[in-house]
Amino acid sequence: MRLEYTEKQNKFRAEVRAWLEANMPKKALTSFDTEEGFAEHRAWEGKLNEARFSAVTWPKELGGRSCDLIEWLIFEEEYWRANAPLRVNQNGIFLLAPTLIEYGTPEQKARFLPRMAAGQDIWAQGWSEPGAGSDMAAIRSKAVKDGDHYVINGQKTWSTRAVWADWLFGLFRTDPDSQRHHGLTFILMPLNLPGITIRPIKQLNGLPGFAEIFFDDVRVPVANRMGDEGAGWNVAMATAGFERGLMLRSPARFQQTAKQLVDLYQRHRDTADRDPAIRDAVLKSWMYAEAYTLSTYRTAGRLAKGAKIGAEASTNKIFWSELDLLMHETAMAILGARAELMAHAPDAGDIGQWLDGFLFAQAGPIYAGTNEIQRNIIAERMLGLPRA
Amino acid sequence: MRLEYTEKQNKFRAEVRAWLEANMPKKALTSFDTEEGFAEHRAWEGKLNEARFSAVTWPKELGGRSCDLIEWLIFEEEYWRANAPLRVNQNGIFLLAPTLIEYGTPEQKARFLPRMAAGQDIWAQGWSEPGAGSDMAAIRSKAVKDGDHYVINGQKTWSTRAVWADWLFGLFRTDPDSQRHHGLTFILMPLNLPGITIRPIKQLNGLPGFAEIFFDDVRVPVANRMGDEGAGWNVAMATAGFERGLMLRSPARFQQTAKQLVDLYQRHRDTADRDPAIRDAVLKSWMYAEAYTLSTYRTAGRLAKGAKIGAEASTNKIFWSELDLLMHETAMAILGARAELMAHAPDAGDIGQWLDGFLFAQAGPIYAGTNEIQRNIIAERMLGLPRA
Amino acid sequence: MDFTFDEQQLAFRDAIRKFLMVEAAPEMLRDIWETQIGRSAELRAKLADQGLTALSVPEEFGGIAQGDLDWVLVQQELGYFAIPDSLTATGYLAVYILNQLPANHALRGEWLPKIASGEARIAVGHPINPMVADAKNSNLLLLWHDDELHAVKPADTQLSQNPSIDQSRRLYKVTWTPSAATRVLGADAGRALWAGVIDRAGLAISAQLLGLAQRMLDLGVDHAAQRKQFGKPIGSFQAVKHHMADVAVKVEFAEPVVHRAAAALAENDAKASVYVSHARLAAGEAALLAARKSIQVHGAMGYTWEADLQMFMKRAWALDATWGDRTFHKARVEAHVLSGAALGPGETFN
Amino acid sequence: MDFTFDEQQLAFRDAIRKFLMVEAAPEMLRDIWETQIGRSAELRAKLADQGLTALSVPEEFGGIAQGDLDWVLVQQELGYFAIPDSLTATGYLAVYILNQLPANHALRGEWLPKIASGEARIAVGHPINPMVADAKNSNLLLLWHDDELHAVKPADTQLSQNPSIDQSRRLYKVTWTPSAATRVLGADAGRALWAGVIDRAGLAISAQLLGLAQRMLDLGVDHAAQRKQFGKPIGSFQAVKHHMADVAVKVEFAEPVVHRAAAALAENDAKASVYVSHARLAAGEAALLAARKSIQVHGAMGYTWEADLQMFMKRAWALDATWGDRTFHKARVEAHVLSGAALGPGETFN
Repeated sequence: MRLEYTEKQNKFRAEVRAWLEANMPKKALTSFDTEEGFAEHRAWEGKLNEARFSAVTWPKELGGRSCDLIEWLIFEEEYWRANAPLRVNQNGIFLLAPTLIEYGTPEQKARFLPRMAAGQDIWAQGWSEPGAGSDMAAIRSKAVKDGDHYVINGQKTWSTRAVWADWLFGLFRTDPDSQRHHGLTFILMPLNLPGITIRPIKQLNGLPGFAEIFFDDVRVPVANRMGDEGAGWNVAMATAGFERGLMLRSPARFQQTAKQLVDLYQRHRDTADRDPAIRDAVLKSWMYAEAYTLSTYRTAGRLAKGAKIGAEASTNKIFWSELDLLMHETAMAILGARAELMAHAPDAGDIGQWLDGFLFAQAGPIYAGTNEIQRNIIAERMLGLPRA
Repeated sequence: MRLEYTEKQNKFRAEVRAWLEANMPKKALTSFDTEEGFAEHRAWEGKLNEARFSAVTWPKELGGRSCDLIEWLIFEEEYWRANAPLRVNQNGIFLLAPTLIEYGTPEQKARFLPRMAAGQDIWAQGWSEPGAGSDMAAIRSKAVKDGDHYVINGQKTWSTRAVWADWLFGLFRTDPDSQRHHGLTFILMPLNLPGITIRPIKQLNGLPGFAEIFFDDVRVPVANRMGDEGAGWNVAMATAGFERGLMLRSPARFQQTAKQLVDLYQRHRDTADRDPAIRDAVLKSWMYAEAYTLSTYRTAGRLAKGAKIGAEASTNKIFWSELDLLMHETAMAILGARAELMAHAPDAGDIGQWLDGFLFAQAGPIYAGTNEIQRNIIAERMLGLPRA
Repeated sequence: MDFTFDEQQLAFRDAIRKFLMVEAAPEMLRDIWETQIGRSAELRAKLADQGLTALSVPEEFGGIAQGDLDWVLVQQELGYFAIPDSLTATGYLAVYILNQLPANHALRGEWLPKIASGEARIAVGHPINPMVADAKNSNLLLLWHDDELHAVKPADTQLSQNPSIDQSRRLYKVTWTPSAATRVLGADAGRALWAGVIDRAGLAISAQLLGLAQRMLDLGVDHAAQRKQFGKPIGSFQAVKHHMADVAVKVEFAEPVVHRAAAALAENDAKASVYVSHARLAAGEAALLAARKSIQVHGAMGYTWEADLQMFMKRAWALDATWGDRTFHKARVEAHVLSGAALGPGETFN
Repeated sequence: MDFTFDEQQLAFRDAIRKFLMVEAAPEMLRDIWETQIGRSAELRAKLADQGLTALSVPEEFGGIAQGDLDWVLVQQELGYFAIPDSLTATGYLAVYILNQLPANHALRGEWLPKIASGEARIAVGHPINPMVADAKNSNLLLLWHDDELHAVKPADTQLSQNPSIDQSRRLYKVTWTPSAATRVLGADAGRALWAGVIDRAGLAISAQLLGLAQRMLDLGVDHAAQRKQFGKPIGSFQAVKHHMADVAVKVEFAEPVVHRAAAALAENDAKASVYVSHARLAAGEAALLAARKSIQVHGAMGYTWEADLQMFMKRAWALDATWGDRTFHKARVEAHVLSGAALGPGETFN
């Protein structure tokens, strides 16, 4: 155990910090759940890519820096510390790319990854369906082979940022007689194909953060299949594992929120200290964010030594989502009567983005597998309790 | 709505207060989970009875004062306020008696109630069996009719204070072919009958607070049956309803604990305020104890207007058991390093009975139907959610 | 000692509930959210027909002269149906203020009849709130200034709108100049008056939070009973059942606290302020838990604008911090509990 | 940057675990609980055979000169098996104290070999604890007095036993008279020494609490998998599963905090005290939750003396408040978090 960064790691941190200081957008970007904001964020992805900062863990030859997990954590720490923009292409870079790199053909990698890294293709995911939310294996959307194409019919929903995204990756049932996890195939397609209809879904803050996607005889080349026909579930699970795992919710994000919460509390102690629960929650927030960080460094060390991510994916999901709620609920309590004001309210004072963060935190225990599902997984797979 | 006591109610309160001041044991009684303590508490029941204070809600002609629920609450408030002894016969007076008064024959009432009120007969209950805890309907102990007797074989467990009790009331299966709730009969018997073996069970604090009871061809006169043969479940449910309901956990008990917690906190603020969670828990304790009291007064008012106790039994059980835990966990946190000391430790200082109360509070969410069972009942019967 | 409402109070509550069930469907709320001013003259007229605007107006001014206990039951219904109207500020708070003025005070004769008829909207401003709700869409503003009471015409103020996440709330920063002409009460009389206003606003909000909690619980239960996953209704899963049961317990034990606060205000109990703050904390805890658990049970659906739940969650989040946030009310409870006042068995109704 | 233990540390931990699994079954713990003195010479000899008494004794005195990182893994096992022995006070704390003395100090030569061999038991007393554990059954007492360090023979003290709910703990109020003869270190050197003792005791207790939490979780899971109600194992009910899963999450995220504290002490990190207090709070939270959830899952069985669970719960409840209770450790964390020190991303290892 050696809890010091190497020279190389410190140099990398310094490089990231310097680049961000020089290149951070002068003013905060508009929300990427708006059309203009989406374009701003796409441009930012391009700028990151010019410095090879958009996908640092990818192999050099694919546009990355072949960073190991420690370097990735360092990058994330600097990125969040700088309050840099949210990653509009995170579904592509953090969810699809690792799967593409593992299962994709050389042609597919060459075709998709560079444009993804540059933000030329923004990716949305097509997992959930109206009848298949927590129960992903209940997928019914069909893909029928017709020569060198699949003909796709059905519906996906809760597809994040699909309103303005360019491409979709998802699971479709290629074997009409198959049940549950069998007979599913992992398919990639542009969202501008004939027969695709996208219906935006307004989220709590009124912005169309996700969408329903309808498929009516949509023809997709077989070449857009990833992995074997019928092997989609295993391919997807690799992605789902990553989604719930390390990549998508790096500790730095929560450390930055915890730091901002401490600052907010310090500015408002005169009122906040009238409720002792607030100070206790502020201290817990720092401790939990620190614990999540330490746990992630430990996981990174274990992975470096050849271990595999197991139930950590589920314990992480529960821990960060409940921490995120705690921090934002506490910020709302500190802001008191001003907490309800929209960020652009003229007399809002120092409320910052807490309200929007609070709304988003509500989704944490729900998406990427509800926390109830995660607890089942922990109980059954990690603790070995019997299935119901 | 009129939240003032009547003249009559105030006079009753004054009478109870005066009697307790004059008659409270000079020194705290020994725990009734010891033989000598059991005898001390039995004697105290007799003393209460001489003043007609042992069962104030019973009809006058049966040894009570025909108190209504408001007067009962007043009695309890004065009783707990005075730190009077725990009721060694509460299973008889609060659980069996209401059922006996409703279902018992005139002979049974005359035979059992006066001796119960006087503490001459202390009652234990025989509900649970090794295979029938939360699932009470899984009872297997048999009672076979043989002339004017039932011959009883089987085993009961978790029978509170059965080690030194005189009588037992419980459910036995009289129809060998019956399932679940059917074919059960409610039977009363002295614990000194031939064929009865009592094995004490040591609880967390090391004292034999409950016992296993083994029945080997125990002959009980049919006259000791309460209600019809096979009707035992309904008879018992009336008791179970009371157990989870108003009688057994009167609000005064928790108000007294909350008051003692506030006093403890005030004495130790110099250290306790180093953890803001403590002050918050102290304030919550007072608020919850107050809420439980107000809710009980409301229930009393509704019952007086002819309403029936419904799911309140389950919401009460959850609320008081979690409140009791909160208060005792908080007291332990305030006492810090001294919290682990037994009450008789020579250098224990002002730790009082908090440790024993903390241990007992652990049982709250478990006995009389676990809180998990209670939540199921609330969800299914009160909210109408579908059974699994 | 009787902790129950009388038949007539419950009958009135039931009538209001039936009325709102028909007249205040979620679709109507959405329509009003979308409007410029966020208020509906039509809805206001219907509320007036039900006698709600006249509830505590004295009979001589066309009212029905009811009190805090009647209001508390009505407020629970206003919360349950998330009624977007300045009824509480106008019919409860402004009327309370006007009722405290000398019997012959001109403002009473001028405004009480218009309030009773439903025609007048009055906004009430106190620095405990950074904004004044409905300041724009009102005929009169009753404003705090150094503990004084001032009556100000909207035309004599500058208003800047501050949008809330709850679009049914229309909040304005009010800039105005106090003068002898606007002063209604001096600081000495004003201090007591404003204390009474804060407590009644607190009671109204407690009751609305309770109604909101019940509504969010009902929405969660309905969704759980209908939505299927893994081949059965999610409401048959124990985790979902227990989420909903936890909310039911909080609601069950918050309601009597709110009702006691109403009784204390009605009887001018010296501890009324403490009981109101206790009610705020208990009802707020129930409402915040109901929001969290109900959205969890709704799943992704609960995170959408389309699901009705969002309107009730946002109302709950916003109301919980108005007319005194949790820190304000917890401090008032703490001051009592740690004051050395008699606590414990037998002290609850002293 | 490498947040993992090396092979040799893990191998030693595994060996100790295997050994304790065989030698420290619950039945043995019960036997030792019942004894007069609460300690077993036989068990102590076996612990010594494993090298545990010599773990941080310098090689010149017959030890194996390991450090805090090795101890933390051992302490988790001592917690998991609830070992009733004064090993921690003797082999970790007393050795730490003696190692701080000048190399040629007589106490070192006199006691370190006897500690390494397992023959000596040493009790350590500091006013942060009202009692001194094992004061009676020890060959030497190392005691605090006005920040000085004193070495006292048990014969020169009066001891009054104070029973704990955890019968494996033997606590004594110690009355004694400091003198020049007993003084080992003055206040200036003593102050730093005692700070190091409190942090190492805190680390040992954090690790034991973590082990206890894991043990209570395992006991709860075992019971839930076997105990049947309503015709199936209660472990198949979602409510029970989620109770256990909640504990697993707490344990998962407390362990790295404890390990970081160990590394910080090993490297004399300036923030080590803060990290130890964080570890105490995280491990304590996990242990208290594990106790509550495990007894809940055990049902009435968990409330009995017969169920093994009680020994581990009582140990957890007791340890959580020794060598600084939660208020002490939370205050130390607060002092850091609110000090204006750099927090946030990138600061964790600075």
